[in-house]
Amino acid sequence: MSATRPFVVRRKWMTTPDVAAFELAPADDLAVPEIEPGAHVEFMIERAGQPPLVRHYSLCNAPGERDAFVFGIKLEPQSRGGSSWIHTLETGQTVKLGAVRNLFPLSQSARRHLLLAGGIGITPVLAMAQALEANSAEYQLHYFVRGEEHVAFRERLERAQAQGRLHVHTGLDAAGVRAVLADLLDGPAAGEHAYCCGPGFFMDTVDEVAQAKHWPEEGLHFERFQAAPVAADAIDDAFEVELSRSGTRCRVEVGQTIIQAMAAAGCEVITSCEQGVCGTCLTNVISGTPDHRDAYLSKAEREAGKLILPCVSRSKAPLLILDL
Amino acid sequence: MNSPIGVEMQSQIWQPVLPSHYLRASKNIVAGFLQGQELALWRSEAGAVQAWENRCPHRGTRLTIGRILNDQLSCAYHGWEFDTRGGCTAIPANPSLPLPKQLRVKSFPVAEADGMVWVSAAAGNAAASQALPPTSTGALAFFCRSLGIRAPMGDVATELNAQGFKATGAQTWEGTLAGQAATVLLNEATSLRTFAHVWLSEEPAAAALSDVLAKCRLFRRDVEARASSRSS
Amino acid sequence: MTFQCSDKTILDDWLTVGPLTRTEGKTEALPYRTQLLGAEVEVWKDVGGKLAARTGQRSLLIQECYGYMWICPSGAPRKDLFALPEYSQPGRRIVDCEGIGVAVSGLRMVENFLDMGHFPYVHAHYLGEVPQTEVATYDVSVDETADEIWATNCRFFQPKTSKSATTGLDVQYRYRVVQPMGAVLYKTAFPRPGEMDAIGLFVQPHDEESITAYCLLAYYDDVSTETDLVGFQHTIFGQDKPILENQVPKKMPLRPGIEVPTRCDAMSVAFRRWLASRGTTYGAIA
Amino acid sequence: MKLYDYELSGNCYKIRFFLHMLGLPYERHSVNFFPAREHKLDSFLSDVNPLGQIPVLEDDGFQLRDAQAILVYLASRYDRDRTWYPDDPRLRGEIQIWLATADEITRTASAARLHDSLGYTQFDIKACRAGAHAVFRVMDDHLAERQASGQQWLAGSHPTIADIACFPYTALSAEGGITVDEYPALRQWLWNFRSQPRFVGMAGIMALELTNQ
Repeated sequence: MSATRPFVVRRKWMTTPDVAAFELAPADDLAVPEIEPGAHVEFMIERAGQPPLVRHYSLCNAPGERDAFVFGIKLEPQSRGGSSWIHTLETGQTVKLGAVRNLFPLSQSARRHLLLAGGIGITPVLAMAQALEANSAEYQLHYFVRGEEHVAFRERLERAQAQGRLHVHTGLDAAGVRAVLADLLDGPAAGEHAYCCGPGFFMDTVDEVAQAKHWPEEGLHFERFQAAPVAADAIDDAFEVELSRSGTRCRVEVGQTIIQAMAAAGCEVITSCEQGVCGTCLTNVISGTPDHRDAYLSKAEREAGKLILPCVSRSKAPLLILDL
Repeated sequence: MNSPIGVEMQSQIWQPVLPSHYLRASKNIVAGFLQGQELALWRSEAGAVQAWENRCPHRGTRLTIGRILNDQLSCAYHGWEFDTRGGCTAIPANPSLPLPKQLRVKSFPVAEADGMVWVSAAAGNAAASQALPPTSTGALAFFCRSLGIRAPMGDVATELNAQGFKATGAQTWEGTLAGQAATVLLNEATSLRTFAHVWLSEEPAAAALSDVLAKCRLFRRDVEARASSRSS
Repeated sequence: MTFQCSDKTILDDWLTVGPLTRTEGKTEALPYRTQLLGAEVEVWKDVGGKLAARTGQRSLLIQECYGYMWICPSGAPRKDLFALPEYSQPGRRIVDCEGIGVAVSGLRMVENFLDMGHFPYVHAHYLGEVPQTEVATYDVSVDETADEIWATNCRFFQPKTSKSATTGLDVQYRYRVVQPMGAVLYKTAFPRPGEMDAIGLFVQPHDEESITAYCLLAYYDDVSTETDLVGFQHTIFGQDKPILENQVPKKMPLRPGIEVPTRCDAMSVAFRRWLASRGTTYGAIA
Repeated sequence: MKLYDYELSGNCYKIRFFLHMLGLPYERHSVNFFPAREHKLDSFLSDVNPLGQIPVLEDDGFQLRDAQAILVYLASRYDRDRTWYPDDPRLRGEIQIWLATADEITRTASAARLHDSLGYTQFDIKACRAGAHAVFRVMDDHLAERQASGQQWLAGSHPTIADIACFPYTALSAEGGITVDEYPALRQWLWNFRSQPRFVGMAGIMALELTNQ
């Protein structure tokens, strides 16, 4: 867990009906680091009796804005314990922030920039626009929203609008979005780079259209919000399985399932869905702690550790003895 | 409803389920009926016919209400796709998960002969599936129609014999209908319903065709009368 | 006429026989007649306006709740009727879409109601659309005390959220099984993001293979007309009907292996395991 | 153009389908058919249709009830290519047979569906089902003859309003407990109807294409 630093909510306002904007100032009143456009910061969401949940939110800071971090967070009514908690944050409350990282930087070699934002995807793209505007670089910002009232941080887009570089597309359906993108991505100029951030299907559409229009691979950059959270224990490691009835023992390599390892050792187990859902391969655990990857066992059964679905689940201990 | 009655009469392993031209390559799915077993039949782009149990292994949905998408059968409920071998090739709701390799639609031995699609009721029964599909016996040049008859196959056979038809092969009778040389192939759909697939030895003139079809309707009426008088 | 059912978990439950509106103008002499668990049931309001019901000569335990009528066939209910606080929450609009008959087991009807994987196919352009077919992983939990099952953190992309809408939305869902023949669905309230609309599915089992599925809305929507709200639900039910009536066999197999689930069926797997563990047999193949 | 319509009505779907095939824009006025039975209210009986039935079409002041009548009107007025209701007298005669048969299908198969799905217990379900099987057998016999002569449609050499009139309640017959298993030619016709380019279905009748609107 990287070092965390306490911040205080200095200001909170609704920049659109379902996007809350925050200014978070460091509790120790020291300046925040210079923000590279496209960067995000880790939010530590405290949960009673459980490890904190880590969520990444893009920073909307303009160049030189170092007294506070600025965020825009869309309210997901029932998100995975992330944004709904954040919307209960009030001014004056403290929250712990972690490392600042940038997986979505502006290309240094680019001579022209095409910024594509879908809905809440505006946050990192906004930081880029403000930086490019400050350096009077050559760029265009195309912002796709459901309706006028959904344009976020209007006050930070005023200069881009004045220069005629802001193009807001409201209320287009999937086909309408595709048509606009087909026009924008048609024939990239030399040294032109495109940056895209938004919901999954929006980014997939940009990807499809860009490929169809032969946009160079290295000139197309995405900020995928659903960055797969790196759960420490998701890295598999090999282990041994012993079948108590036959006494045979076999090694389950990384990327191999218990069923496959056993089949290789000549022991067939009846499976059906092979996705850890149907329960056909349900097996008793004699000893060892199973690493459950199924969607079948109840919480109690999981915690008891006496049952396992060998088609997907693994072992936390080097040896797992099964009633087979 | 879906369990085959069992194959008592060895000679009826193969039955004519529907005319070959009913199945258009990679286009439609047609229901077939064989001794109580409901079938879903379709033809691949390459022309091969599949005869499957009419039930998706996921949630039991009839495959006949699905559609053919890029030469695979796509189930109407969740869009699971099955290739010509009956293997599951797509689960749209979980595209990134490995597909269950052993998941198979139950398929029946199928062959095409005499312009008909023949299916063996003995799925998986090794002995039966060895039985060679029937070779052409009667002259089957012109398909007239499939006649749905609300009577057991036995009653239809009895009526065919009564009207001078002769049994000349597995499920096959030959005789004349309204003066035209005809071959009738019987398909025991269920214990109470039979399909009679009527062929003529040559293409008839329009008037002759209409007479033959009228005769078929009368034949159906006579069989159904015989069946209902016996049962009531 | 006795109930053709030996499944105690069903006999001791509260089963609906439809909305109260079905007894308007009905009397003991001219009652509302309907079928429940294979028996003819008669329901009426007595002079005092109190609900009464009987099958043959035997009077039945009946109560009125959420604008619906609920009968406990055995007369010895295992627990109170499930709670539906949304029904009386201020600001919510209650719309009864009444019931549509479906020739299938009530258990399959409830399982269909809990499933998102079919949206892009059965409800194409209404609740989902190809190619956005992936069902994101969600959480399933059993509430032991209330004996209910929950699916939470569910979401699915819906191309059209209302007649006038032009862009799609990632709709949030929560599913709650309240009894073998009943469930409640919560989904994003389009006119008021951040709030969740509630849809109740109450199933009346006429017999093991035919039911009437009633649908009750508790919406934060005072924009749409009642005709449009009811019309939309009837469209959804109308689209599900041929699918449900083409499921073979009509009763739902509970043993693993007969029907093979995939990961997004986690809620349906939990539902089937829950039914098997409670000993449910009515409308099921053990 | 305004259509008094209800999503689950097969008769209304005939008109929605034909307006779509003709590419005619129209206002879809939804009627709360069930449970409110808006089509039986006095205002509806006096202003829209004295028989209390839908669909009803209003075309700049001209009001017309009865699905088959509306099909004839729309084809005669708006089908410039004259394919859906050709002028040829013999063909018109043949089409009229099936427009009448469509009413018979409504009286039997659709009634069975209303009984089973919307609780219209006043219908004699046994008689409805027997009647539907009688009609379907007539259609299967007719289509068998047509198909033997290389034709796919009820009349003529391409789809007409005869096919539109008979299609919906035949396709929905299973919802009234009536299967068409024993009518092979009829089943081919049902699939052919759904295979028309630009086909759109309704709740309970699926389009074969996944993408079209």
